[in-house]
Amino acid sequence: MQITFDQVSHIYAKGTPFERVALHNISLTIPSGSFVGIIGHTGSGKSTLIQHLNGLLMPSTGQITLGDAVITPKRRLPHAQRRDIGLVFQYPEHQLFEETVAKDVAFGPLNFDLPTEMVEARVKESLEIVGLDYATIKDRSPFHLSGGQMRRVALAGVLAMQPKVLVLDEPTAGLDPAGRVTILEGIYRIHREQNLTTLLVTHSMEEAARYADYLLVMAQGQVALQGKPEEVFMHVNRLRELSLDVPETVALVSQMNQMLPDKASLPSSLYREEELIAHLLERLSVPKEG
Amino acid sequence: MDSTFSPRKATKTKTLVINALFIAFTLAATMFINLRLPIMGNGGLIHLGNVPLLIAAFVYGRKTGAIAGAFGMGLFDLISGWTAWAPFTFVIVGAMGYVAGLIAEKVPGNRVFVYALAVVAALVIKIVGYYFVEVILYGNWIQPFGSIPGNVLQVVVAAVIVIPLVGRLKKIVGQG
Amino acid sequence: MNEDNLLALRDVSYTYDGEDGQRVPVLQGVDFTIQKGSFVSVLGHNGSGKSTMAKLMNALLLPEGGTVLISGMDTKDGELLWEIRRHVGMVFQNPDNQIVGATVEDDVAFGLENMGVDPKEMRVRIDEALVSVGMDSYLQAQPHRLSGGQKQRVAIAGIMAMRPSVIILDEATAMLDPQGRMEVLNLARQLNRDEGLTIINITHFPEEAIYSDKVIVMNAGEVLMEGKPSEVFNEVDRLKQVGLDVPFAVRLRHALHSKGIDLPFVLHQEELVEHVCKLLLTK
Amino acid sequence: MLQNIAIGQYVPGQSFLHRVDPRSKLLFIILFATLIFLANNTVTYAILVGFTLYAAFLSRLSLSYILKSLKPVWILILFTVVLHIFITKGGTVYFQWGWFTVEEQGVRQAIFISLRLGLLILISSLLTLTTSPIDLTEGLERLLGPLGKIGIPVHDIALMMSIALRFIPTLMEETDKIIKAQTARGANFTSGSLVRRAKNLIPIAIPLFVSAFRRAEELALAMEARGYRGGVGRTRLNKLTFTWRDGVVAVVSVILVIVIGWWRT
Ligand SMILES: Nc1ncnc2c1ncn2[C@@H]1O[C@H](COP(=O)(O)OP(=O)(O)OP(=O)(O)O)[C@@H](O)[C@H]1O
Ligand SMILES: Nc1ncnc2c1ncn2[C@@H]1O[C@H](COP(=O)(O)OP(=O)(O)OP(=O)(O)O)[C@@H](O)[C@H]1O
Ligand SMILES: [Mg+2]
Ligand SMILES: [Mg+2]
Repeated sequence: MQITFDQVSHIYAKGTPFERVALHNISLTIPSGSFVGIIGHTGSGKSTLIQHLNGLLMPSTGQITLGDAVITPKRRLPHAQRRDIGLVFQYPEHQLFEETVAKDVAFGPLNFDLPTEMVEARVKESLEIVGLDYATIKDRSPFHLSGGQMRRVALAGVLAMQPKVLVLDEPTAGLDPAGRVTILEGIYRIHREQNLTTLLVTHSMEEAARYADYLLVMAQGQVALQGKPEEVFMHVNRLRELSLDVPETVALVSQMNQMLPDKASLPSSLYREEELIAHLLERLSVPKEG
Repeated sequence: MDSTFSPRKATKTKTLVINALFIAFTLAATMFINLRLPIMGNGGLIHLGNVPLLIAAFVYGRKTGAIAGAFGMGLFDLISGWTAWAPFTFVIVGAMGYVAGLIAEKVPGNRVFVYALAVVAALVIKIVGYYFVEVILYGNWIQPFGSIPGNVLQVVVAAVIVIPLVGRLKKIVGQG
Repeated sequence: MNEDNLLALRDVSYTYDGEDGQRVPVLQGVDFTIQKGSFVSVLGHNGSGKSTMAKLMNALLLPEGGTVLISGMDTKDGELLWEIRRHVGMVFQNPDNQIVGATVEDDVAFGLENMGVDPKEMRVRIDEALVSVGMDSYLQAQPHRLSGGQKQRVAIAGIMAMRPSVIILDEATAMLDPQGRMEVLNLARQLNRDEGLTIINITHFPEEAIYSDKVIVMNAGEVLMEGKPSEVFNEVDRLKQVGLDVPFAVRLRHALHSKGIDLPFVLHQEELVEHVCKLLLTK
Repeated sequence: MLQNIAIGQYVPGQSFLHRVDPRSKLLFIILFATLIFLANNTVTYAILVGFTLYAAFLSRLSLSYILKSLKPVWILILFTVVLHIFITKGGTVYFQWGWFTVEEQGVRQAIFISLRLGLLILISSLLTLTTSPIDLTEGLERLLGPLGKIGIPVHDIALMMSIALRFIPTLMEETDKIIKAQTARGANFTSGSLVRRAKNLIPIAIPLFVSAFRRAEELALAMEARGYRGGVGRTRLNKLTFTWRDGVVAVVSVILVIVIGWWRT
């Protein structure tokens, strides 16, 4: 589903002494099927931006187009269409409430009046997508799972609505490295298999570099930079100004290029770790024929 | 990562913190979750402060119930310009929490029935208590009747919300 | 006992009571010492027992088997409980769930009030502690108006005011953004360097462990590895097996090295840059 | 983020009233409330009204802002007026229409009782407008301090109140987050019958409660890690100090008592 923001602003507590402009004239287009990384400093407006996607927040001015639905300050997203936008908040395990895992995952689909048999199938499917075994976990209380399992159940609860757009706000916070990889790989797999449009809010440049094919860099309620990762990462200084890092790979390449003569320099598009390693290996290996 | 959610034995400190959080809940629900009704009686104010109060009393017992009521709503009066009402609220709502908790703890039988009974007892305390306070404040015996419908509605709405929840909450904290 | 050993765990084990009354062992045979003035990092997967270990170190939990000694004091000795807790400060993961006071100064005062410090002395110590964490201009601020990193610094100030000898950071940076994480980590390193405080940093970020004197790797309730960062991170495959990661430079060097490229072990990115450039230039 | 949520009515400032010690203010309110109930004639009421207006002036807040605090009670006051005119009889009959009369005593009572209510609210609001909740509870704690001697755990109570105040914004933020998360899952909180709506609150109430429970566990741990062991042997950071302003308040109180005592009938 294609997403367009046209001159969107959002002002919190308008007309009070605490008024605060959180988004300022944002215009952007996210093509259907892309995996977008959203990065930015604390308070830059990332969460505000994504909450506009399913009508949790209404724009103060401007308009948002989601597929063929249009949201304006006066027009909400119809309830039925909210299902298309799956929003996974930070620490989503805190929203679990049902007596069993299966019931909790079914909450979303049931709210959208799906027939019961269909719901059950979806619950099963989405639990399996996040790597949990349906049979063993479905009747357990979500409150007695480990932190990592709770996170996955919560994620399954959103996936069970079968959204067309998946929005995730720091889904890996607090997980150990293996847990991060499992969750992100899982998300990436469904992104491709179900041809979702995915937005990933993250503080980790490495995660953004690894999965995203498009990056949005937010700063003070505006889009400071956007484009393909290699384009965005070229603006090392601008990113530093925003007190954001570049991925370690990018930093490494730029440090090396400072030491290397121009003809030996590395291409700056090597921001994916595997590609960087492959490139270095190729340059460093002893030629086979030799 | 938060470790597994696991019911642990309540320590004294934890009890204190739970009491504090229920004071906060009660105060916040009284202050911020308001339905304004176009009828008289406390200015037609329906707040949801009784929800955390009843939860405290039913899940954690009479002491927490009393503390949530007395300090939660007493503090609300104290800091929002109803200072003169604060001492009375302290006593009346504290007693509500205490009695509701006591009944829930001590009376055997069908839980829903017992909770309903506890709510009725709390309601009686509230009505009678505020009736006398208002007699003093308004200088007559008729006007205080005006607040009774509001008080009833407040507590009944809270009860409708709370009673179906209690069993599940108790199970979660490992006391059910 | 060796003078330099501030903290010693001797064959410690611990078991929780699980859901249905079954017993869940979470630590077994944990045995190590921590030197005074050192900076120690603890790594380990979710549920490997890191937090449990931290709680054992300041007597929030008591070991089931073995002993935990803080400057020679046994945590099982009830008499010493408060002295031990004063010595060993803990910063927890969630900045919101450890600030007690309604203002910054109230919160820093909390520990001192518990110790029964004289109110006049308190003022002095509060100011001192807030200066040492760089939060002295926030004396009257309300905690919910601070950023995550600032809240954690206030939490550290609350401990500093008690004049501890060890601070344990239990994933204190896990909920922070990169900038907040840097703030807290730099502060910990500065306190370690300038005030000689012993720091134990529990973390999921291998990068945070590069500069430590010692790294302890936990796995399923046991100490899997213990040593200098260069020793521990050299075992990339073993760490990967237990679901852990290594710093970027180590990872990259390992990938190249295992394909037959002759590179020495490095921890820091600058070293890696240097070595790889040298190789590229001699090609 | 509900960072800017205002708890209570407090408006920060530097006026005379803002800078009076909260203990003095609290004691004065008790005294003043008593005086309001002792007043029983035109002169005494006039003195109290005049005094309240002067105090309002001292707060440096605009009168219209202060009068806003009467908003929730004006219906009440109106009702009081009507009721007393209806039921209190005696004295000259001002007006008669069939069996319905308006008599002197009725008008008098109507005015006095509504003044009583209005003054109570106004003076309380002056207190809360010029004193932060933190200072108020602090003041209360100090005033109740002596009760510790008769076994009331004043320390624990004070700590509870301060933790409660500290956590209100956090809990509000949490509530907001949970509501948003469940709304995103299609939950609907705004339609249906009362019972239906009550049921719809479950997906909010349970996570909120669970998170409070988890919070309590963590906070208790953090407190114990910092050496908390109950109220015994605890000291307190001293923040409140009496100044000349409190002396002024004391003198004014004495004068008010004498004046009201003299003129009431
Ligand atoms: N409900 C609210 N009321 C008032 N201001 C708000 C509210 N929510 C957010 N803000 C403000 O709007 C700005 C943008 O906030 P937002 O939560 O979108 O940032 P963010 O980029 O998601 O930050 P983080 O990385 O910390 O999650 C911030 O300055 C914040 O203080
Ligand atoms: N209060 C408790 N009751 C029962 N089991 C518990 C309790 N606390 C922790 N556990 C269990 O003990 C084990 C170790 O937990 P611990 O919190 O020490 O791990 P950790 O290494 O700190 O994990 P994380 O990286 O997620 O913080 C886990 O399996 C956990 O489920
Ligand atoms: Mg955010
Ligand atoms: Mg832990």
